[in-house]
Amino acid sequence: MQKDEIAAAIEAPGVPSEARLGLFRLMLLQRLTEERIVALYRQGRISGSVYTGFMQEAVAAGAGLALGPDDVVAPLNRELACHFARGATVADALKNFLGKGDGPTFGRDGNMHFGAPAKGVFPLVSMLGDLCPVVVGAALAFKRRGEPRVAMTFWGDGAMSTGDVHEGMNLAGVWRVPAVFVIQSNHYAYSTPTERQMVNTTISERIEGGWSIPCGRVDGMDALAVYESVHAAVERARRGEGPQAVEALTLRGHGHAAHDDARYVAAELRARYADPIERLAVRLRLDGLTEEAIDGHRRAAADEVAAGLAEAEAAPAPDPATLEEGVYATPIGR
Amino acid sequence: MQKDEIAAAIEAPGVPSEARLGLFRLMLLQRLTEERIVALYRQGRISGSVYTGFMQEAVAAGAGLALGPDDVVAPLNRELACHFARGATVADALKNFLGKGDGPTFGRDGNMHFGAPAKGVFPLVSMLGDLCPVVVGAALAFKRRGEPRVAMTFWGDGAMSTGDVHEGMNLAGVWRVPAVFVIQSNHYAYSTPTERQMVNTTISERIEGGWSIPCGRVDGMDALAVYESVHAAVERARRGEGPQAVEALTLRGHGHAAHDDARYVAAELRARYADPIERLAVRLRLDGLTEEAIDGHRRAAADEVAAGLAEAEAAPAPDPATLEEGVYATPIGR
Amino acid sequence: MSGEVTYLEAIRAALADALREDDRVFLLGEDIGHFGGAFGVTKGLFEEFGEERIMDTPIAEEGFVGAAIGAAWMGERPVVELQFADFISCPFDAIVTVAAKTHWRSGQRIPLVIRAPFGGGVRGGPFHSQCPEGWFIGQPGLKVVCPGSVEDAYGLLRSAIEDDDPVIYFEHKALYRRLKGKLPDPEQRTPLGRARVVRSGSDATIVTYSAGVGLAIEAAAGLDIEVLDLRTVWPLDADAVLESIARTSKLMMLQEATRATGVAGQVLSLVSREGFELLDAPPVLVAPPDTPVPFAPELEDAYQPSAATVRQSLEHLLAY
Amino acid sequence: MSGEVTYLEAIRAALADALREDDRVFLLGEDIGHFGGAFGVTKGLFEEFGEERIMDTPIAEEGFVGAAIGAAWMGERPVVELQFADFISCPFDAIVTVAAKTHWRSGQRIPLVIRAPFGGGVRGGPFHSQCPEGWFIGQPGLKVVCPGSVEDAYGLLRSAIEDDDPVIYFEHKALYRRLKGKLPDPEQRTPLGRARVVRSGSDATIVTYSAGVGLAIEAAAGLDIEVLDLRTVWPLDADAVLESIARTSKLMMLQEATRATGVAGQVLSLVSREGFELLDAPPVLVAPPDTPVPFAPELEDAYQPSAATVRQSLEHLLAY
Ligand SMILES: Cc1ncc(C[n+]2csc(CCOP(=O)(O)OP(=O)(O)O)c2C)c(N)n1
Ligand SMILES: Cc1ncc(C[n+]2csc(CCOP(=O)(O)OP(=O)(O)O)c2C)c(N)n1
Ligand SMILES: [Mg+2]
Ligand SMILES: [Mg+2]
Repeated sequence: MQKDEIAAAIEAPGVPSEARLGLFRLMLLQRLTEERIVALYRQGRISGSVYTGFMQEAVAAGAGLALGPDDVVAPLNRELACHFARGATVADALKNFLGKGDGPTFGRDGNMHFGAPAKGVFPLVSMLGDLCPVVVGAALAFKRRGEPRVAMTFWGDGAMSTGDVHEGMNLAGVWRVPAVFVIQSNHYAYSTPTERQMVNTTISERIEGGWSIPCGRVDGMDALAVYESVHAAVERARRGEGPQAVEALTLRGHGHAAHDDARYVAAELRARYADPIERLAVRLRLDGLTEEAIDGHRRAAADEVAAGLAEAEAAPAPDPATLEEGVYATPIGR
Repeated sequence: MQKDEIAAAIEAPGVPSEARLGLFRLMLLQRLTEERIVALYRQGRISGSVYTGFMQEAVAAGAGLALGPDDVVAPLNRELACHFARGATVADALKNFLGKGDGPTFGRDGNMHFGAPAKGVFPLVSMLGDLCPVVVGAALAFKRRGEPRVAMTFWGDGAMSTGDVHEGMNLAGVWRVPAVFVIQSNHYAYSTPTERQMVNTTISERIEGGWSIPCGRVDGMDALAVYESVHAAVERARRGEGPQAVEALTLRGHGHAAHDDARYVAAELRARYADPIERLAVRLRLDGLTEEAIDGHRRAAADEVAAGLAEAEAAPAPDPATLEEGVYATPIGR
Repeated sequence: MSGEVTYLEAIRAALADALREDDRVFLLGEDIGHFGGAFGVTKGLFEEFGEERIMDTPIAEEGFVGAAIGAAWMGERPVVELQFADFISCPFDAIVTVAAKTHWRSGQRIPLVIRAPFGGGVRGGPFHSQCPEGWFIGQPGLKVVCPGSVEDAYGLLRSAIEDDDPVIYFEHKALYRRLKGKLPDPEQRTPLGRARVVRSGSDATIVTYSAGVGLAIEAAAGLDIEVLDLRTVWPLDADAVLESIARTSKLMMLQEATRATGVAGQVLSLVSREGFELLDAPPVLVAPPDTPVPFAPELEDAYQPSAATVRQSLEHLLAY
Repeated sequence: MSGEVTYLEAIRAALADALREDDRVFLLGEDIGHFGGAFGVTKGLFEEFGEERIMDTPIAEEGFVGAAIGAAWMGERPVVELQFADFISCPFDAIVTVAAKTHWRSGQRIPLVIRAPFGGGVRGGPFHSQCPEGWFIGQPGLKVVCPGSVEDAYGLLRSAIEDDDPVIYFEHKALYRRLKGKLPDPEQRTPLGRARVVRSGSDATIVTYSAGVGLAIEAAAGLDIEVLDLRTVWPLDADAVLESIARTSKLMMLQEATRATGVAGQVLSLVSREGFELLDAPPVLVAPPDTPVPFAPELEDAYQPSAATVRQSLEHLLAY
């Protein structure tokens, strides 16, 4: 697709230019980091599997940037930009994919399974749905202590079918805690289309009707729209209006994981989802940014990724002597 | 409350007189059997705990009788009349409460935890929510085989918060199977009022909005209304219209279990729920039944319960020598 | 409270003292507020501490255990009550996936206690009598404790609440009112991971825990038998087991969990490998058969180890 | 298919043959339809049998395992695929509460198979490498099988599908393409509950299962070692274990599950009690440490038992 065919992101006059550029940077960082990850995986330098959020960067960046400094979040597999928004470096992420000993999980876990919980980012667990109640509990702690903080998590159309999101959303509602749920409604769970997962595929309607949680629906390919909508939800939650949700419509650009060519996605569906990064670029041009300035941001992101990669590659592998460490905060027994 | 203060059950001209009398009998059987159960428990002749459906008999009877001969059902704790509607005898029920060796669970399980699965009644498990997916699977079998049969289960406002009912309802919807869900919306889960369990306490709205399952709302103290509404739901399911639900508004007449005096239930709330049996009796009188005829039905039920009790009491205790039997259909190992 | 208390009251006292001493502590579970819990353990706490700290939950064990993990992440010290330990199959995933593995994966502490009333003898049938501790024994990242005395009911709960790892605290329903003892001192702590010789002896060791402790003592009356109360069943206090059998050379493992579950496998595995030369006789396992817990008194009585069956096995063991 | 097949193809063949021979058999799981499953096990089945028999499910393991139980109640023979065995923590309750206990409680048969791809060596990290069989070992009412050969991959699955009890079938991801063998005959069945001596020997017995079988054979090269493949890990074929150690007098238990989980506790418990006089040396346990499965190759390689570590322990054992 030609750049000039891509519609501009919405005008969103309320979004300050700092945030606009921040979104652009975060999305680029995710895109370029994931490109490196896929390349490293193809070269056999990353083991196991890799999951990317290619083409879903607007949701990850928009939601991540919508959080306030003391807020907390549990990102999923598609939300690398959210980690970056919360202060993770490119090196942090790459160290985790490369299984480095000084990475965020010390080489114990891989790919997107990392966080910085002490800084408010909970490490992803694979079991879909599990993190919904966890952020509800974090939000409960904020409410109990009267702290004006918000806890956020994400899930996909697929995870919407898990018992955990039901229990979590219901608890959030009845406890009226400041939790924000961002739904990556991307037409598929792995190979399974949304229509084979639920009757009404308009998830926002389900969330409002089933759990009485206000749920906006937003174009997930438009970073400014996501940011505006999630930011408003975050602030409502912060003001004590109880849990909030946003359904972002999007589409995975890659397969479910590295081995999946996603042949099951119809070309005409693909055609409906243009590159969110280029879409924001069009808006930035309309905002008055020069092509040079935009390229400068692209280069800066590329440099940041290159530096992060160099740092991550230079990092030490984990020491097998540490194999039995870390299981307990306070070990007992022997 | 005086009998003449009790409003009549709805006219329900479409409900044949056989069904009207059937409902009356089933409700009386549940009431009188449970009275025996409570007495036996007080005398220390029933061990463990006992749960009754006192004052919820209209739902149990109405839903149970709405099923066709080849349909299947998984009743819960409040639905003794549903067991009777499906062919269980008073003796079957009492043997289970008394832990008799030739009872439906051979003395292995107690109280309402029994069924006759070979005859289409699944034995209750305690873990709330678990049976929802089970009946959905039974309904799936009917759909796969093209059989015009329906699978039903019940749950309360409390169990509505479990992940299992979410997963089960969603599967029922997306698979479009002939499952019918009857919700005993009785204001409390144990001591916890519905408002502390969910935001929107109109469960029928939640079920329609969250899971796109048609859900009527019916006066659960009116056996004819329950029967009509559930019967219509069952027939819609049978016709291939997918899963159906009915929310029945009711109130437990006893505590949660024998030890619970239910002091937490406000007297004014209690006053809103008149005896469903007497309510049907008023309608039967309006239908033209004489007082003598009605009393005849009462006596017949009392006789049936007395005979069942005699049979159950005479039944043998389980033989401890059978302790290790029955775990497997085909034992292996040693 | 002062003077004699029951096991149940000791649990309540531990909760109350922890709530008083530490603002981060709060309780959540079904019907634990004004109702005081299915067994009355939390009775009175709602009145003293209010609904922010004694929280009734909807019926959503996976959800509220998950939420407790999230609150623990934020530095709170939640104590969850399950209405019956049997229902721990419902939040199983939140426990083994999130609570157990988060510290190892990230260094984040999850100070969480799950109280689970377990055990039989109350005619509860297969869903209200189970001893599900075996599901968690061996799980890296979890700690599992089972008090068998009033003192430990208090002391283990205080230690569990103060511990920085997730702890499952199995309290025995049949001991709630049966066991009585001195009201533990507010300073009383039972160290996690430490077994205790509750009765010394030299002819054999009974390794047990929870309701097994009283049973072992009863069955051993008049004999020269050592009774080791594991107290923490995972991770195991292996040294205490080995030390005791080094003294006695004979071992009986007694548990209320079915033969092939519970702690027996761990203890016998340990002893077979590291106590091979210490034992003079094959170890004996006294436990219910591998069936669910039956309801009818005739069956449950046959199912449960009794002082008589323990005594009989003990005599066999001594005669070897 | 004919001639040589992989372990994975043998599983697929067993499914296809069962689907062909018995209308009651159908498969359900995530992405098993046109996509053919995360590992491609069901590839081609959707095309042959259609969506009524190869059903894609929403992500709701507790729900679709529950639904499979309901279908089994109605006389169907559902075969569930979990995308990874690790996710078996999610439908744990449906398995242990409903599937396991229904026959005992009511006489109703629940012929259900749950296929669960387990095991490490694929750099899957803590949530895609676990060996969770220990959670189910000892559970009354469940059967648990773990094929370690192409023949048993086919034969155990056919037997499991034809069995009237719920069976959990753990298939090892690392064996999917590594093991090759003759395409099993459609009549081939591996009896449930029967271990098999896959290599005879007289100096020691290695009791193992699944990927441990190949590892044991490799490590035993040149030594006079018996290798016993348990195949069914619950209920255990106790006699086969005891008979083998009666011949060899030495025992190594080898498993990929962590030391304090898996089958080891049961086997060592059995042997300590009933094989006390048969053993000439303390039994040896070779298994990963009690930690989650690490992702980084350097760590996972140290975590997993290898031919070298097994060999070393074996030599120690022989030298005792
Ligand atoms: C409980 C559970 N079941 C299955 C899986 C395997 N799995 C991982 S991602 C995925 C699809 C998720 O779909 P969705 O929630 O829509 O997220 P998306 O991948 O589209 O971002 C599946 C089935 C899992 N991780 N957890
Ligand atoms: C998973 C699970 N958690 C807790 C319980 C304990 N319990 C049994 S009945 C009940 C209350 C149920 O309330 P509701 O669903 O409204 O049914 P009702 O008793 O009002 O008929 C509770 C908490 C249980 N049986 N299962
Ligand atoms: Mg999706
Ligand atoms: Mg209720």
